[in-house]
Amino acid sequence: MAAASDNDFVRTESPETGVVILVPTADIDMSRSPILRSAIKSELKPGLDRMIIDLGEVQYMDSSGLATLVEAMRIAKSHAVPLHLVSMTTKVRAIFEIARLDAFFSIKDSRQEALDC
Amino acid sequence: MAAASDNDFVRTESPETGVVILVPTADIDMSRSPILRSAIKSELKPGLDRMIIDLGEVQYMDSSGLATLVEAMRIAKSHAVPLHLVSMTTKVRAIFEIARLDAFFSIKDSRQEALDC
Amino acid sequence: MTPMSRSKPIKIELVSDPMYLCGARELVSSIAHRVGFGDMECSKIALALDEAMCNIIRHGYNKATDRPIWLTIYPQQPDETTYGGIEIIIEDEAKQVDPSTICGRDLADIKPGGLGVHIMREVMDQVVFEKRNGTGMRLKMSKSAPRPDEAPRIGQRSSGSNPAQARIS
Amino acid sequence: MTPMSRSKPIKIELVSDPMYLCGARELVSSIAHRVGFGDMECSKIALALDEAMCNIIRHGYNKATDRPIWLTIYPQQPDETTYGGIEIIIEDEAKQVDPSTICGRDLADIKPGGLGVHIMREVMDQVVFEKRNGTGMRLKMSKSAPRPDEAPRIGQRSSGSNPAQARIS
Ligand SMILES: Nc1ncnc2c1ncn2[C@@H]1O[C@H](COP(=O)(O)OP(=O)(O)O)[C@@H](O)[C@H]1O
Ligand SMILES: Nc1ncnc2c1ncn2[C@@H]1O[C@H](COP(=O)(O)OP(=O)(O)O)[C@@H](O)[C@H]1O
Repeated sequence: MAAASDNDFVRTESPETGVVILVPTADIDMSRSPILRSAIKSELKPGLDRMIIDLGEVQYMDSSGLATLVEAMRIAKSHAVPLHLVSMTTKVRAIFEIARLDAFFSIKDSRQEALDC
Repeated sequence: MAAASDNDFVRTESPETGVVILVPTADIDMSRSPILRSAIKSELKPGLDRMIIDLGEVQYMDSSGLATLVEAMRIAKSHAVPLHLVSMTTKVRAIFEIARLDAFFSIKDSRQEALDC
Repeated sequence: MTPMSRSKPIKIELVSDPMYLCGARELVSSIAHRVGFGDMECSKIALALDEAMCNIIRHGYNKATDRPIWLTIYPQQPDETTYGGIEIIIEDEAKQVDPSTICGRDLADIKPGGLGVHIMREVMDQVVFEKRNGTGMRLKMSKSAPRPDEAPRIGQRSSGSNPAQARIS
Repeated sequence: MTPMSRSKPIKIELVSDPMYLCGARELVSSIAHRVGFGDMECSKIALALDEAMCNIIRHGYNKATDRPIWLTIYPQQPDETTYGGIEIIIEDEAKQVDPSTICGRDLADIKPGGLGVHIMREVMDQVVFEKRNGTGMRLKMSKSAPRPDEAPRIGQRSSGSNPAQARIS
């Protein structure tokens, strides 16, 4: 029930060269968005083949999280790096729908689907 | 982040005849202990081979939860039904230790260990 | 929501630090759960509260983390004559702004930010900003819970978007 | 804990309904986290609060769910001269009892119940019950956070039970 410690809030994985998967491990709100933002900024570089943000462990996100992801999408586009959001829980998907952002992002059901596309 | 609905708070499984596994799916506090208590009372009957309470999804328990489990252990003993607690998270185990109840119960690491013993 | 059928309010005085958002969300979410909202709705109500508090911290207090915020939550248990529901009042001592200037951006123009007020209005039935007497702002938000075990309210019958509401007991 | 280095308190007025336990736990847990306690300690502090509230509901108010409980939480940020820490004050309007009668059972005599007060005393550094002026009880609980990055306090050096405390910077 206690929040995951902020230090290990975002896990970084690289299943193959050129692919980075970021895994936020708790609620993304105004107190944690800056941590996600800096993880994205340090990993999302020109030349990366693909970035995947795995939201499977996130039960809650507010508009600061959405803003962080919108910004990530813009950086990804400017660097021509495909960015996919995967494994969204139903509650988090509902927030994307309220904000009419579900069409703006590439949202995939699973990591595999994002790796294959 | 919202609490799991109270209706499905305790899942009941029976992997083989004579074995009942109860799986509480959220924090066990004064507001939910009565639900666990009635699930135990309706399943823990003489003639059962084994009851397992799987605490793997429980991140938090207070003394009302401990009291419910102490009562369950007494009923199990009176019916000569082996009762095992399995898959405790570290936080829940700490609560058993504070209450000096870790030796009173049969605590196993996994369901399999409880089925084999 | 008639004042008569309100339960006692829960009052919280906290400071404008984002570290308290989670605790505030959990509290309002457990209250919403109890008055009859489903998990998804509870999560959305917590979101509306979170957005309101974030706006106070960011716009009202310019990110100072030690200024007061007061929450008052009125749970309304369902009874024979009313749906259950929840009313949330959020007050601050921050700068006063004309309520009509508090509005979100055009959703079609996608950019970071500008979503909070939209989210609040989308999630809650009622969202009213006003200046407090003297200093600070007050925000009232309320939402009625559906009663899936009863006939739907007139006008919702044909929407068909909620199968639970279409069931007639 | 010196009053000078206390941050502003968080105050909550709620009612004696077990549905609020979870929100209260989350709130105190996020505050404890922020002032320097680790995840396990935060969970134990939340447990102490939960046990205190349960006792008020059960013994003080005889399970009535609509009576007031006031929580005041003082977070104490660590600084050069002090450890961080937390102080929690819980007040009610319930029946007054002699504080010396509030104690747990012998832990060797295992039976359901009788654990709450033990848990509070085991988890917190200080647990003090007192009668309020007029009506109701007041419980003060406090706990200092360890500072793993500094020399341990005199007298804890040789305990060896906490490896973090044994490290000397
Ligand atoms: N509590 C508040 N105090 C003052 N201004 C506010 C407040 N809440 C919202 N606003 C104004 O309304 C605008 C829209 O808010 P919002 O939709 O949450 O988007 P954002 O906060 O990302 O700008 C803000 O930019 C701000 O000008
Ligand atoms: N808030 C309270 N008001 C009155 N009596 C209390 C209160 N808290 C505890 N007590 C007394 O102290 C005893 C021990 O409490 P506790 O250790 O929590 O065990 P339990 O609540 O299971 O009896 C209680 O049985 C009760 O007599």
